[in-house]
Amino acid sequence: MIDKRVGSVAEAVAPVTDGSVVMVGGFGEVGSPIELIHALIDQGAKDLTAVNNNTGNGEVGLAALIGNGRVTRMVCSYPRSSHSKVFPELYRAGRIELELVPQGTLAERIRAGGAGIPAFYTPCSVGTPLAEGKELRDLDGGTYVLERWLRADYALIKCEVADRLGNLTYNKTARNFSPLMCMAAATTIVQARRIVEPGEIDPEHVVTPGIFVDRVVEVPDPLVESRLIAEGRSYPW
Amino acid sequence: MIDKRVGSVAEAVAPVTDGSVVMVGGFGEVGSPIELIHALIDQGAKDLTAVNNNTGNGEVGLAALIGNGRVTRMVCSYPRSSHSKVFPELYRAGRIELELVPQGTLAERIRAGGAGIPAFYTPCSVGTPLAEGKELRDLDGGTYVLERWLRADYALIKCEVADRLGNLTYNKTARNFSPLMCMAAATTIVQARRIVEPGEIDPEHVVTPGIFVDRVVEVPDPLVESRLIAEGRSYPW
Amino acid sequence: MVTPSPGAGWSREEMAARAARDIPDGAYVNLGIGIPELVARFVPEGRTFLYHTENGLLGMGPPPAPGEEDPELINAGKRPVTMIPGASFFHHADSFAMIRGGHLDVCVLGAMQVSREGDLANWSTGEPGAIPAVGGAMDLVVGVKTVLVLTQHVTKTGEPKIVERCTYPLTGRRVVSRIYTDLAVIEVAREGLRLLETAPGVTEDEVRDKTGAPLA
Amino acid sequence: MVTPSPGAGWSREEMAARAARDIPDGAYVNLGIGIPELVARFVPEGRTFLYHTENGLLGMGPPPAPGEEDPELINAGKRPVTMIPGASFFHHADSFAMIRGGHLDVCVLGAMQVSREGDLANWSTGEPGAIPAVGGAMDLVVGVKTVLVLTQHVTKTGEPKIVERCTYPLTGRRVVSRIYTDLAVIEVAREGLRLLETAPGVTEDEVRDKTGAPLA
Repeated sequence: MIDKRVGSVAEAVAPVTDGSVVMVGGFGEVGSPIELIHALIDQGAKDLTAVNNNTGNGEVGLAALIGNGRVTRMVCSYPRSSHSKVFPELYRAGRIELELVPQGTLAERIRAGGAGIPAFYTPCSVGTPLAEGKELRDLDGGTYVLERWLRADYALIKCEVADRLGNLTYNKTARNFSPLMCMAAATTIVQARRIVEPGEIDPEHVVTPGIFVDRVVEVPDPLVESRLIAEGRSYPW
Repeated sequence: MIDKRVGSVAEAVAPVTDGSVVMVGGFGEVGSPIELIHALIDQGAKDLTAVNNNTGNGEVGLAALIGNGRVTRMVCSYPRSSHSKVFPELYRAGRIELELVPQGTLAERIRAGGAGIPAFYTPCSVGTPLAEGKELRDLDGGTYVLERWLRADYALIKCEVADRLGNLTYNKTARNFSPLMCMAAATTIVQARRIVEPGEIDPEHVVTPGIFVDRVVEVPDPLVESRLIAEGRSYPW
Repeated sequence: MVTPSPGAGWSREEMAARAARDIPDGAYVNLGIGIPELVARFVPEGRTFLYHTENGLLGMGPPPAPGEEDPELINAGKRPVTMIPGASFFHHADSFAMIRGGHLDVCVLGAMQVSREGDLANWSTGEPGAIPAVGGAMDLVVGVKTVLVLTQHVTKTGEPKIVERCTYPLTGRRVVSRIYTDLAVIEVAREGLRLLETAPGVTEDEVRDKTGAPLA
Repeated sequence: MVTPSPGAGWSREEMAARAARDIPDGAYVNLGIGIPELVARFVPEGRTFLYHTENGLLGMGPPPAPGEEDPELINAGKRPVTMIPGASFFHHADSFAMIRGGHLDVCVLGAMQVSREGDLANWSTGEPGAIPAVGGAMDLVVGVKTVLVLTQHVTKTGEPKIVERCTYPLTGRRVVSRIYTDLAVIEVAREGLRLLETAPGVTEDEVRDKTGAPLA
C-alpha cells in the first residue's frame, strides 16, 4: 500500500539538509505552510536558498525562517512588505542575497523545472535591468530573453485536502505557486487541512496529482499569520 | 452581459477562412469535436493546416476533413491508424504535408503558444532524426533541442460542461490536448454536451477558464466515431 | 459616485472613470494596485468587464462587506476580494499564461514615469538601499494587449512624470497605450505623445508646461 | 497466471513477469502498447504500482469487464481502461511534464532494435513510403528514470534485435537500462551489455549467438 502520510510536521521536514533549495508555497500569507516552516526552524537546517513570491510577514512563518538566519539566498518577485522588516534589514546589511525575478517568469521557471524544460524564452523584462547580462533573441518579430528552469530539493506546501497517495486540492487563491512547486522539488512536503481516503477527491478535481507529492501531514487548524502578527508574536515563541 | 453561446455548429465555425491553422482537440476519437468538424466540412474552408495528435479514423470527423481535401498540412505525433486509410493514401500520393512532432513536444509547443513562450528547450528527440536541422544546446550537463511555439487561428474543441462565459470542464481522458488548444488559438470554438449558468461550475473545478474560449455551442448527444465507422458511414453523408 | 476634484483637473475617481470609458464591453481586465483599482467602480452603463487578478482568479468581484472577508480569497494587492458567478481559480503558471499569452485585453497600471515612446517605469527608483520589488508588472506590460496608465500628472514635488526618457529603471519598453492623469488624457502614438483631452479648467498650455516631452 | 513457454525460453507472460520483479514497490509506471501491457498482470505479491497513461490519467486500473467500457476512459493505445480510487485526470502538457520532468520511475517499452549503448529504435523502419508515427515514445525514453525493454530476442526472420548499432531511426540515445527477451535478461552497463540471466533451457552460448553485440 502506498501511504505518503507522516505523523507530524517535525517528521515531515526531518530530511531537509543544510544548503538545500527550498520552495515555499504561498502568496503573502495565503497558502503559506506556516506549521511546516516553523517545524523547519525547529529542525535547524541552515544556508538555505528559499523560493517564494515574497519574503514573509512579521516575525512568523517565512519571515521567521529568514529572521532566524537560516536563509542565505532568496529568490522572489516582491520582497517588500508593509508587515515585515526582517528581509529588508538583512538585505541592507548584506547578510542575505536576493535574486529578483518577475512574478510570471518565476512561475514559469518553476513550472519548467517540474516539466523538464531547462530553458525558455520570454518577452518579460526585455529592455529592463532584470534582463541585463542575459541572452536575448529575436523570434517572430519580437525580442525575448532566455530564462532557466528553477528546481528545488524540497517544497513546503499547504493544501486543503490530500489523500494518502498525495493527490491535492487547494482553497481559492491559496493555490497560487503551490502546484508548480510540487512539480519542481525532488521532495515535496505537504501540510493538509484534511486527509481523506483515495477516491474521495474526484479524479476530475485533483489539482496536484500524487506523483508530485512525497510526504503529507495533517494540520487541521493552521495558524493564521496575520492574527499572529496582530498579536505581536514571533517564532520561535 | 457576456454571452459566448451561439445557436448552431454552422454559426460556430462560420468565421474559419481558407488557409487557417486549425487545432482539433481529441486523442483518437476521444474528445474529438465531430459535429464542429462536420460543420467545417459543410462550411467549405480549405488549404487548412490541422493540428491533432492523430489523423482521424474511418471516413468521419477529422479523417473526413482530410479526406475531403481540406487539409494541406498536418501537424501530429501519430498519423497511423488501424481504422483509416485517408491520411496514408494522401501522404503517399504527396498530396498532404506532414510535420511529425513527438507527443510531449506537441503538447508543450501548443502550451507555449498559449502562454506566450516563443521557444523552449527539451531533451526529447535529441539524437534522433526528428532533431535534425534543429538547434541543439548543452545545458546543465544535458543536450537539448530548441522547439518553437505552435499557435492557431482556430481551435475546435469538445467539452463536457460549459457556461456562457466559456468556462469548461471535460470528461475523463477526453480532456487530453483540449485545454492547451483553447489557450493557443486566436479563436476557440467549443461544442459542449451541456451549457449551464455561470456559477454552476465550481470555480475550483473549472479546467479551461472562459478567457480562452470564444464561442460555445451545445451538442447534447455527440456522434460516436467508432459507431459510425462500424456502420460504414462517411461524411458528408 | 464620482467625487469632483476640488480645484482644476480630475480627481482620482474622475481619472478612473475616464479610463473606464475607454475599456470595451466584455473586456478581460487586470487592475494594478492603488488608483487603478478605482476603475472597477466606474464601469460604464451597459458594459461588463471581467477582472483577472494575477494571483490566480478570473471573475474577481468587489471587496467584501466588513466581516465577510475570506482570508484565502485575495487579490494581487493581498486584499480580500469576492468572486462573481462564473469565476475560476488557477495556479500562477496558468495565470501568467493568460497575461503573457496575450489573452487579457486591458491592464491599468500606476506609473512613476512614462516616456514619449511609451516606456514605463513603475517598480523601483533604482536608489541604492531601496529594496527592489517587481511583482507581476513586467509580465503585464509585455503581455496585455492594451496598457493604460493612471497617474498624477506630476510628482509630489512638481516634477513631470511624463518624460522624454525614463530615468528610473524600466518596467517595459514601448508598452503604454494611453495615459490618464489629473490634467489630461494622452495617447502614445507612433510619432510621439498626443494630447487627446484636457480636464475641465485645465488648459493645453498648462498640460504642456507640466509634461517633460513634446505633446502633439 | 504465467503461461509457460512451449519450448525453451520464456513466454510473453513470463517475460512480463520477469520484468515486473525488477520494478520496486510504489513505483509510478508507464507501460507501452503490446507485450509491455502484460506487466500489469504480474505485479509481485506485496507490491503496488501506480500506472500512468500519457493521454492523461494517473491511477489506471485493469481493462473493464465486457460491456462496462467507458468510451471516454482510454489508455495511450486507445483501448478502454478503468481507474483506481485515487486516480486523477490531467491534460497532455501536465502529463508530459510528469514524463519529461523525471517524475515517472519506470517505463516498459517494446523495441525494434536496442544497441549495446542502450540506444533504442522502436518507432519507424525508416523505409520510404512508411508513415512515420512516433507518439510519446521519445518523451518517455528521455524522461522516465528507468527504461525497460520487453522484446523477442530476434526478429521474425531470425535477425538479432540487440545490435552493435541501431540501423533503424532512433527513439533515443543511451536510454535503455535493461532488456527482457524470451531468452535472457540483459543489463545495459556503462562498459557494454551484461548477461544477467538466461531463460530455463537456454544456454549462454545460444543467447550470444542470437545477439548482435558483445555480451559480458
